[in-house]
Amino acid sequence: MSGASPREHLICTVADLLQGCRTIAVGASSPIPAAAAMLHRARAAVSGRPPVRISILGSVRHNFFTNGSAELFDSAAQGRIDAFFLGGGQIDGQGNINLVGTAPYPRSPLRWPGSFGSSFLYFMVPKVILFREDHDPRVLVDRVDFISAPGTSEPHVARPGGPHALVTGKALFRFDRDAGRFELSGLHPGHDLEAVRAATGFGFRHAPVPPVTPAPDAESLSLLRGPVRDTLAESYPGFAAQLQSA
Amino acid sequence: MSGASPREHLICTVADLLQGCRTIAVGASSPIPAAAAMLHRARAAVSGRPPVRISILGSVRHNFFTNGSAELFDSAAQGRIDAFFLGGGQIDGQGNINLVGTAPYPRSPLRWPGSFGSSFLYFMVPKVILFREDHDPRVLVDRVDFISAPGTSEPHVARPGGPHALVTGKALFRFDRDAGRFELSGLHPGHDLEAVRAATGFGFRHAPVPPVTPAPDAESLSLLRGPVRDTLAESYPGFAAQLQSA
Amino acid sequence: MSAAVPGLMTPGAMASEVHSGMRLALPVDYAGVPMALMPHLVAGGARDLDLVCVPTGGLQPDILIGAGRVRSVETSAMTLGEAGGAPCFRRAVAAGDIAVRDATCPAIHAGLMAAQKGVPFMAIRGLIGSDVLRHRPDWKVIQNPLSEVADPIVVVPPIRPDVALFHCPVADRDGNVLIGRRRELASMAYASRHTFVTVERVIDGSLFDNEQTAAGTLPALYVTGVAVAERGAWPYGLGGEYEADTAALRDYAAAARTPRGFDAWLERFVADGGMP
Amino acid sequence: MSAAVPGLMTPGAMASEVHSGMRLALPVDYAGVPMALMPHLVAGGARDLDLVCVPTGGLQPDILIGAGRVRSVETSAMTLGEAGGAPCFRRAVAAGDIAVRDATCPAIHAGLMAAQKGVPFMAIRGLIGSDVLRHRPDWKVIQNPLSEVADPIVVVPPIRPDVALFHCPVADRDGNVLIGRRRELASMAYASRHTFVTVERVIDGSLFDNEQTAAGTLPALYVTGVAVAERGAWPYGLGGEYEADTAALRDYAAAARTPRGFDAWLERFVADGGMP
Repeated sequence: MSGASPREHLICTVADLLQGCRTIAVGASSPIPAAAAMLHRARAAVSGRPPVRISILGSVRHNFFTNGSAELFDSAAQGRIDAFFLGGGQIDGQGNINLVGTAPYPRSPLRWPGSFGSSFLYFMVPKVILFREDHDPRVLVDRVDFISAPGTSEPHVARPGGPHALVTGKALFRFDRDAGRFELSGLHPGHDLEAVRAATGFGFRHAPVPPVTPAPDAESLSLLRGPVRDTLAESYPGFAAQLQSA
Repeated sequence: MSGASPREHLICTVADLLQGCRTIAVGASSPIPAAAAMLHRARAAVSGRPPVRISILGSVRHNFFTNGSAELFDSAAQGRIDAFFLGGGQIDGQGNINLVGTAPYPRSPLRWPGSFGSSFLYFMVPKVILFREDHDPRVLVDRVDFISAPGTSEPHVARPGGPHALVTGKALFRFDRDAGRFELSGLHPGHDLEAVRAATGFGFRHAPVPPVTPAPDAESLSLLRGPVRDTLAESYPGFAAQLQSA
Repeated sequence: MSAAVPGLMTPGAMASEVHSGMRLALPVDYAGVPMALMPHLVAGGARDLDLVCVPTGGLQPDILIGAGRVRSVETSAMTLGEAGGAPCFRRAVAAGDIAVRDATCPAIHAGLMAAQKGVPFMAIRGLIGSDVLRHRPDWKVIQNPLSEVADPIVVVPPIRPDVALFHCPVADRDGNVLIGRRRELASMAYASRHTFVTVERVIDGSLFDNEQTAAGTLPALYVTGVAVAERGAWPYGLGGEYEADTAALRDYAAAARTPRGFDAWLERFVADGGMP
Repeated sequence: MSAAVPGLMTPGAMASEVHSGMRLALPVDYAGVPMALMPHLVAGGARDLDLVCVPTGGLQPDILIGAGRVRSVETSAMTLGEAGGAPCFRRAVAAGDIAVRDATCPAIHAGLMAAQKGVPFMAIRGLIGSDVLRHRPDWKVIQNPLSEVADPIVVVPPIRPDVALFHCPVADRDGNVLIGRRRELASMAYASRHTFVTVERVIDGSLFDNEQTAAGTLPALYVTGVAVAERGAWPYGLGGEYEADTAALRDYAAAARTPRGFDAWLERFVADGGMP
C-alpha cells in the first residue's frame, strides 16, 4: 500500500483524537472531520469495540436525529455527544473562537456566517476538536476580534465540555484546560517548528524537538481507501474522489 | 320530535356556553362535554360558521395533537384553546377546585385521582366550564379541602383564563370573575331554587325567580340524535346508546 | 437476525436493571405501558422506588405500590380510567405508606423538558395560589427576571429519572424504536439516564429507511435496551395494535379493593407471566 | 376537492399577508425554504421586516436584505452553504444597513420554546463569557434560583414571530401539513401568531388517517394558510422530493457579489416567477 497523502494523514490524526468516543456529531460541510469519524467507527467495528454513532448535521442519510435541529443541542446538554468539531474564522491562544467577523463589531469588514451552535456546544461537548486546514497567522491569532465561545470559563460556570485539540494542515496542538493554552504535540510530516511558529499568531508551549504526528498504519489506510471512502462518497462525492491524491 | 331528555337538555346547555369557541379540548372520560362540543361543532357547520375543532384527550381518533401529551398544555399557553372542561371532587363558592382529596392532606381519607392539568389549564384557557352532573353539598362545598387550582388570582398574576360557568344536573351558574363568586343563571326543568340551595354547599347570587335554562331547539335535538350521536358512539358507545332515554 | 440488535435482552434481564432506590419514569395509560415487565419487576428485589408518572399513572404504579416496592410517587393523577380509582395507591396514601408528590401534567412535562435541555430549572405558568404548589418545596416562585413589573412565576427543577420504561410496537435491527405520535416517550428517554423498551416485534430493516417511520422514531442513541414482549402492554392497549382489555382492568380494580384480594391477583398475575 | 381545504390560497395572496414591520420566522436551508413566495414578497410592499432565522439563514433572507426589505436579522449564521457567504447580508452588515442580532442555534430554539410553552423566559447553558451574550441586551445572566451555590445561567426571552413561512411536501384536505422529521417547523408554528405553508401538493385524504403520517404532521390548528407551489423550495431541495440545485445557488452567489449583479438577478427571478 502506498504512503498516506497529507489529507489521509490529517484524517488519521483526527481519528486518533476520537479514541473512546461513542457518539460523534459532525458539521455539514466538514468532510475531513466526517472522514475521521467514519474511520474511527470502522476501526471500532473491525476491532470489536462498541459501535460508534455519527451524525452529519443537515444530512438526511447520516442523521439519526428525529426531533429537528434542536436535538443535537439537547443531546449534547444531556451528555450524549462525546465529540464535535468546530472551525472558526479566528482561533486564539486561549482557545477562544470567532465565527462572526473581524473588528469592529457589528459592522465587520470581513463577516463570516456566524456562531452557529458554538456558543453552546463548546461548553457542553467533552471533546471539541478545533479543525482548520489552513494554518495561517490571520486565522490563528493572539486574540480573536469577537468571542463566539470562550476557550475556558471561571470555575463556577457550568461547563462539562471545551476544547480538546487543534488540528491544522501543519500540526496538532493539545489544549491544556488548566493553563488555558495550547501545547504543540506534533508536527505533520514535512513541517518544521520554525515555520509553524511563524504561521501561528499565538505563542504555544512545545518540546524542544517536537515529535512528528504518527503516520497512519496499514489497516487505517486500507479502511480509509475502502469502506470509509465509499461511505464518504455518498455525502461528499467530490472530496472522496480526490482523497488519495490530495 | 319528542322533548329533550334531561341529558339532552344538559348537553344543549353546555353547547350554548361554547358560543364563539373555535377550538375545544375535552377530557377522555367526559361524554357529556364531548357531546356538547360535538353539537356545537355540528351547529357551526350547518349554519356556515367557521369550523370548530375538538380534541378528545387520550383518543386516537379524535385527537389532532401530534406532539405527545404536552401539546394540549402548550397550545393552551399559546392561546389556541378556547374552551376546556373540568370537574372536581369538590368545587367551592370562590371557584376553587379540588381534584386531589378530602382533608387532611396528604393522607386523604377520600383520595381522588389528582389534579391532572387543572392547576395550569384553569389559568390558561379563557373559558373553563366546570361540569359535574351530581349536584350535591359534598361536592359543591363552601371551601375546598385542597386547592388544585384557585378560582381567581391576584391582579399581578398572569392569568388569561379561568372559570366561566358551572353546569350540574340541576342548574347553570355563571362565574363572576370580578366578584369571585358564582351566580345562578338558570334552573334545569323540574328543579326549584330551594332544592338547589339545599343541595349547594356555598352561597350564590340569584334572581328572586331564577329563569329556567332554555330547552333545546328542534335543530339541536335533531343534530344530537343524528350525526352527533353517531360520532359520539365511536368514542362512547355505551353513553351514546342510552342518550335519549337517560 | 435479532441477535445482532444492539441492546436486545429478555424482559427478565431488563427488569433486573431496575435497582432499589432508583427513580423510574413510567408512561401514561395510552402511551404504551410496559406491563410485560411487571411479573419480573415484582419477582425481583427492587424496593424503595421513586416513581414519576408521565404525566399520570394507573395499573403499573398501582401494582408496584401494592407490592410494597414504592417509596414515593410523583404524578398528576393516579387512576384506572373507566375501571375507577387506583386501589393500592389510595390505601397507601391514606396509610401514609408512600410519599406523594402531587403535580400537574405540564409541570411533569416541564421537569422532563429541563432535563432534556440540560437546564437547572424550567418556568411554568399557572399554579400560583394552589395547594399543589404549596406542598412542593422543590418548586419555587420567582420574579420573572426579564420583567420590570411584578410578574411572579413558578420554576420547577429538572426530572432526571434513572430509568425510563415503556412499550412500543416496533424496534429495528439498530435498536431504534417506533413511538409514532407518542412524543412523551421521547421526552422520557431524553431526560432519563437509561431507557428500556419492550416491543411487539423487531424488524430486520431500519426505521430510518423511510422518512415516514423516521418521523415517529426514537433513535437508538437514547435506548439502552430492547426486549420483545408480544401483547406487552396487556391489559392496556397499544395504539394501532390492540385495544385495552377493560374487563381485565375491572377485574383488577375489583380484586385489589382489599389487600388480600390484591395479593391473590398478583400471585396469579406473576404465575401467568403477566399474560392474559 | 382543493377548494374545500381550509385556508387554501395562492402564493401571491399568502405573500400579501406579510406586512411592513412584521417579525418573520424563516427555516434553515434543509428544512423546506418557501422560495416560491419570494417573487411575490419582493413584488409586494412589505418593508422593515425583522427576520428570525431558525436557526440559520441563507438565500431567502439574503434576497430580502438585498431587496431592502429588512430592518433586522436574528440568526445564528447566514450562509449559502457550499456556494459561500451570503453576499447581500455581508454588504448590509458592513454598511450598517441592518441590525444583526447574532445568536447561537440553541438560543433561537430556546426562544421559540419559551413561546411554545407560554413562559416569559427560558434558561440556556453556555454563552457566558462570549461576545454573543455581551451584544444581546435582551438576554440576561441570572443566578440559578434553585441552587444554593453560585451558578450563573443565561435566560432568553420568548421569540414570538408574527408570521412563520415554510415549505412542505404535502397538505391534506383539512389543512394539516406533513413536516416529517423537521420538527423545527413545528416549533416555528407553535411560537408564531400565523403560519403560512407552501406545499408541493394537496392530498384528498387526511394525514391523520394513519399513525405513520400522523407522527410527522403539523396539525391545521397551527396553520393559517396553505398554498400549492410545485418545486416550491427551488433552488433549495426538499427532503424526499428533490435535491438542491447547487448550480443555481452558485449563480446567485456569483451574481450577488455586486449590488448591480444582485439587482439583475432579482429582476430575472421575479420575471421568471421564481421558477428554474
